[in-house]
Amino acid sequence: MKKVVGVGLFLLVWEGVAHSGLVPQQYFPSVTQVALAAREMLLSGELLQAEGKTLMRALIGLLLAIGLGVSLAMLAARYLLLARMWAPLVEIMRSVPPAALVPLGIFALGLTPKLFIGIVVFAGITMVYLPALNALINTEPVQINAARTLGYSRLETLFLVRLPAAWPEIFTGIRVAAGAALIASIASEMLAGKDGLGFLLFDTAFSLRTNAMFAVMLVAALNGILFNELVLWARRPLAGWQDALNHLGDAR
Amino acid sequence: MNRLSRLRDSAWPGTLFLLGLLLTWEVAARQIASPNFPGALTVLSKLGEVGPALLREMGVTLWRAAAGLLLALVTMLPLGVFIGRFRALGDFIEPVIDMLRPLPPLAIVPVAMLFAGVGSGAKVMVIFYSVSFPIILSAIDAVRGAHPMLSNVARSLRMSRREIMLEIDLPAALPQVMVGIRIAVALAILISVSTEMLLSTDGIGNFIMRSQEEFQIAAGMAALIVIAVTALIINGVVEWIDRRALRWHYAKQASTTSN
Amino acid sequence: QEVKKLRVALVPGIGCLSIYVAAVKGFFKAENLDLEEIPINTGPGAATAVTSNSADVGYGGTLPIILARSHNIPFRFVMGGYYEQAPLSSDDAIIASNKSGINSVADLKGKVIAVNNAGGVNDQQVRLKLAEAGIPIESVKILSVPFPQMQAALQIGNADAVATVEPFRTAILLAKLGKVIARGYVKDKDLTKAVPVGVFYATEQWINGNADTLARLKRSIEKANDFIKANPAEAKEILVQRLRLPADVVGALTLPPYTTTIDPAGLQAVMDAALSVGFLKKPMKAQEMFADSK
Amino acid sequence: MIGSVSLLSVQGISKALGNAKQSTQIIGSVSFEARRGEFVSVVGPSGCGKTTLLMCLAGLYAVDGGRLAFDGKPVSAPPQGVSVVFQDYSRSLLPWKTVFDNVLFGMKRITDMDSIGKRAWAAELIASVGLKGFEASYPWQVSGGMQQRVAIARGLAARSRLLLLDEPLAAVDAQTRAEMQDLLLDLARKYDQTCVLVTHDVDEAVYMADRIVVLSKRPTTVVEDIPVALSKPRDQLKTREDRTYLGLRHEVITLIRSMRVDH
Amino acid sequence: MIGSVSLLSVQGISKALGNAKQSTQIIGSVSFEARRGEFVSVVGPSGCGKTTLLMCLAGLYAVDGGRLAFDGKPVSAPPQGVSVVFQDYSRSLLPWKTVFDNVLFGMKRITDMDSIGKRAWAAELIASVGLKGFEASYPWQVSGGMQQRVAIARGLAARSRLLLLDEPLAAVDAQTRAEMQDLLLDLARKYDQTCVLVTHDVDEAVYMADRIVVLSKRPTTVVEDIPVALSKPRDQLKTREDRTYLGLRHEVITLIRSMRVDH
Ligand SMILES: Nc1ncnc2c1ncn2[C@@H]1O[C@H](COP(=O)(O)OP(=O)(O)OP(=O)(O)O)[C@@H](O)[C@H]1O
Ligand SMILES: Nc1ncnc2c1ncn2[C@@H]1O[C@H](COP(=O)(O)OP(=O)(O)OP(=O)(O)O)[C@@H](O)[C@H]1O
Ligand SMILES: [Mg+2]
Ligand SMILES: [Mg+2]
Repeated sequence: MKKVVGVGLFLLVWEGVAHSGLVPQQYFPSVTQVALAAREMLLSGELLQAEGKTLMRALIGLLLAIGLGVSLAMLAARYLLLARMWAPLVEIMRSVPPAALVPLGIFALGLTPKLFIGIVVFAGITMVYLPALNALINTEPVQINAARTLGYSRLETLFLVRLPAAWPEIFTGIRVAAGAALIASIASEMLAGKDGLGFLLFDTAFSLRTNAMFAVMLVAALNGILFNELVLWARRPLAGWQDALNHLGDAR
Repeated sequence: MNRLSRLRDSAWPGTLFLLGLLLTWEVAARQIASPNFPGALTVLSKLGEVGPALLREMGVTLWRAAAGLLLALVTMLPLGVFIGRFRALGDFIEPVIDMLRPLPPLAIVPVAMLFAGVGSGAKVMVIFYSVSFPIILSAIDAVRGAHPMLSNVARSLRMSRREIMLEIDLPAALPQVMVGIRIAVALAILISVSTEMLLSTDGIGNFIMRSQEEFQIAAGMAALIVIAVTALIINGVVEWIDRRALRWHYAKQASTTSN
Repeated sequence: QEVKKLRVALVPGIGCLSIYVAAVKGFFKAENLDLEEIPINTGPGAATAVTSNSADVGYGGTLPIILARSHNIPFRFVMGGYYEQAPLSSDDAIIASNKSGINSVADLKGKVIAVNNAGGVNDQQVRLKLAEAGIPIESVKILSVPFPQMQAALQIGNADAVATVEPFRTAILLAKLGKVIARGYVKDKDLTKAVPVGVFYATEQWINGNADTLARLKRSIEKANDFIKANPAEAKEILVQRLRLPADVVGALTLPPYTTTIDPAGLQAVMDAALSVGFLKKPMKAQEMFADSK
Repeated sequence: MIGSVSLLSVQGISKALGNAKQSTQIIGSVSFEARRGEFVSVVGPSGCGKTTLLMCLAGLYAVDGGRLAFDGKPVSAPPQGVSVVFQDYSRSLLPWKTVFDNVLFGMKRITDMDSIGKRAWAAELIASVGLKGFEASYPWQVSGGMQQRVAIARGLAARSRLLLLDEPLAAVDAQTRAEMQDLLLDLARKYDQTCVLVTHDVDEAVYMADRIVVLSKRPTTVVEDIPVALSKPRDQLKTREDRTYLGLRHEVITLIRSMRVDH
Repeated sequence: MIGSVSLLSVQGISKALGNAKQSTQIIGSVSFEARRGEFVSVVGPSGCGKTTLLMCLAGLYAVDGGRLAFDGKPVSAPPQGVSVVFQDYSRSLLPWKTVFDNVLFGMKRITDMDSIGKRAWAAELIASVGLKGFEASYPWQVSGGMQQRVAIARGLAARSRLLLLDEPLAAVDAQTRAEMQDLLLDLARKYDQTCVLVTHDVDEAVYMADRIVVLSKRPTTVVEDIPVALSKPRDQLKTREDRTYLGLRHEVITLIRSMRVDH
């Protein structure tokens, strides 16, 4: 409910800015104009089709990024030599814009779904890996000590103590990565796609359909909320305990 | 010897690993032998040729990245702590953050241009926009995830909300927020380059764009190498600052960790 | 005659009308060509798709392919797409806003000019025209603004002039925001030549192995070109449908001449222009784009 | 010494913990008064709700029912002039501050002292809890008992009118414990402080108190409110051999035994 | 009951803490033996190095010098068959596991029991530490004393041959404390466990022990290694009134007094 209010306020501000005359409405349409354009695109089916494509790519890429990021972080936390080994690569990967890699990507992966998913994974993986590694090596030492003396091997400690303790922080990473995954799928579609929201964004811009372009952006924005709900839903069983612990302090 | 300092103390494995990658690259390029995929040696010799120009462009890129990052740090860090502390507020603001997050920088460029013009302002705004999210999200989550005990202490000392946020929430959250900041730093460079590829006439992103337009693939890769090296250096600096600012945290982790 | 599959990487735009018409009118099918359009939004992207075998044939701007060839990417032109020729047609223009008070290229001194992307064909155009007017490039401020945002940039005043292409050119002119002060990707003296703007290209290797497919492609495109010439109104209608462009803009713009032939003189003019502003590093002969390289 | 005015007035307060779906009544109904300068010991079985009670007194938890007043004013937020030493001492110290700065941190709200005075007072306190030489250590660099003493020093630093102590000496050795007890009594007298001490050590409860509040198991109520008729100042040897002392000790132990949480 | 074989052999071990730049000698030189089934109490002033010693015994800290053997084998990593109840009980529990699961977590090494047996044993332990009804609570939902008892239950769950207890009863009330003491003694006898108990409560140290190791202040050394000639089983009333008991108590207190950390 509160979420709806927040989004409503946001739309209200948008509407206000659009009517303020700060920028000609032709270039920055009002919410109502955008809604009309969205309705039309919905009816024609092009919006839903593009949305499905983009969501699928982002979701598969995100899941892969999470799986890989967490696994690699666990591997790195267990064998610190590995962490040190690929640390520079991680740093490099984080600053290289995927857009610069699109030509190389097309060359290596072809114009296949692999390309888009590959770019999404590339954009998201370090955002999962870094917080995960940080959380995995910063576990409460007393808990590690307890597990060690209770007979848990380092590997078991990793899975049974470090990982559960790290989930809350890992999920922060996943939240950031979820946004990055959506961005990456749209951006790659803008650069090299023939479908999806990214392509539609480009297409609407190049066919001078400003209202439609904003409608696509609105849909992209709503995906953010959708993905975040997904992340929160997945978070509950793994890191929900932390919220409850935290509510202890909310006694007032 | 503890895990953290062991993690940081040697550059050898990383260097060897990178060299290994370069080697693999060179071998692969020779195997494939395509003008689309020049080898490491070709790219490195190209780097020697265009290096000075690249460094100049990198300077421009970094300047904008730094401006956007700084802006994000000074606004989003406090805002994140604020939202983290006042859950009710987060309920309203977070959905808006979530909405704004998935908009690709490329897509907000037109909007940014409408409001911030077409100069550096628009680019800095886009960088600011993009790097805000890792900072604010990690701040929100870190503050929320902190054990309520310290907040009890602060409240019993009758600290004001502002003081609690500044003197308790922020330092307590910093070890986790630092990871968000590290992500943001790299992202700032990335976005700076990306926006330049799209709407700039200078900066290393523009250089890459030109190289792509002109099919100077080796030159484009040389630019990527410059970005990579810069990223490594900057990350080194950030880590150094991190270790200074959070000396207590690393010492604590080190001192209480078992053998 | 068996059905041949053909993948064409293209940068969507007005230049693609022949392909759209051939598809809509079933000219490809008539040649037993199963043609798949692969839209890619940048010229280099489309070219990479061709070199990496994600597409068989590319269709896009002339200049990027010339540059690719000059960097030893084994591209060859397969046939022409469309061209511009003064005074008959023009696809591109430098437009100055009304409020800037600019009347000619010479007035650009000290002004702000927007190009689509630095290093692209628009950038080359601006540099070429400034050089011809004797204005040093340093005396103007060149900005990079994507085509769709140029109109806003002109109106809001972020730029005094823009180097743009169709359909944005017509849209700006329709909105009465400015006037054309220069045109063409070649030197003014070459404007009267038939300057190829859009071309079909492929790798040498592919061309050598697919002569038959290429012949079918050529025949169907030629049929389409004839159709466009004969039914401009219906062709425009197809353009509106395929590119979802506003009908008034399409109605107002002049369709460029679509042809499968490439005038070597026009092509040479493009190469010379690129060389004169330094985009091309060494002189090239038009013939190189047709002959096998060693 | 003890004024007749009630500084802290607890009248039938109750408190449940948990969330909306599932909440447990922790404090059934608790009433007692603490006059100015009075030292009240609170004893009760483990898990009965002593910590919860102290959190309410500190204004950190809102009470569900009853009336709670400090210095005549109802408590709705942490009131001025109340310090708390938390049971979870190790978590209550700021890990990024040294021992010295943690103690200094306790003086946040002190206005009648300049920075030099504060530093001197902090140094004095640290010395009197036996941590001289550890000023520059971080909390996680000192032992459990030492951490607990840092927490005490921080609690004492503010010279608050009301001091709430939640098992403040649970982790220190017997000898130090005795010294700390006397330190607390000393300072309380010197600064006219009212204290509420939660402790599981009956000897300590009797030794320190002017009054002992014995709590029942959860949901907790006051079983007995016993005045301690022992002269002040107390003495570790003499007081503990005093007849009255032994009698009270016996009484309290018997009371607690009688209400063991069954299992 | 007590075997003559030394299960734990500590010979002149030393340990410094801190980093390379600045390290402090915590354990000077400590030697003692614990035979199978023996109960050793360790007492010493706060901050002397008891926790550090226990961490060494548990194989969690590597000793700098001396020889440390468990069951004849040198200790270099946490050895099989050693359980620890940590002083920092609240942090040692896993916050994402319920009380029940935390106790179950302690049974990793138990192989001769199926999952049903383990669950029954966990339930039994939880009941015997007085936490019946709190199985489904999370550690942070129960009081300090209850958390400490969860930690004890977890430590007991493994039925290890050597049990290291770091002030395991510091946060529970007197009555529960007595019961827990007897529980520990009972189980130790039943499962033939050797125990090393760090405590600051001299009464407890004497009551529980077959031998008391008195440590000096930092850098710590063994001041006295006192055998306790009290019959077993012990009894909370009888043993504590025993002459020998009182004599030992006196001896230990005197020893500790004599070496207060000066300030
Ligand atoms: N990381 C560290 N660096 C330097 N000194 C440390 C560190 N950790 C602990 N110490 C010191 O080691 C000494 C012994 O600590 P330890 O925790 O073993 O004491 P303890 O005997 O268990 O005390 P207590 O009874 O208070 O728990 C203390 O004086 C403490 O200051
Ligand atoms: N968040 C919570 N939800 C439900 N019950 C809680 C919560 N927090 C505490 N409790 C319960 O409240 C009761 C009282 O806890 P409290 O910490 O006040 O006890 P205490 O008297 O201080 O015990 P101790 O002497 O062991 O510290 C305990 O039984 C505990 O299980
Ligand atoms: Mg308590
Ligand atoms: Mg200790």
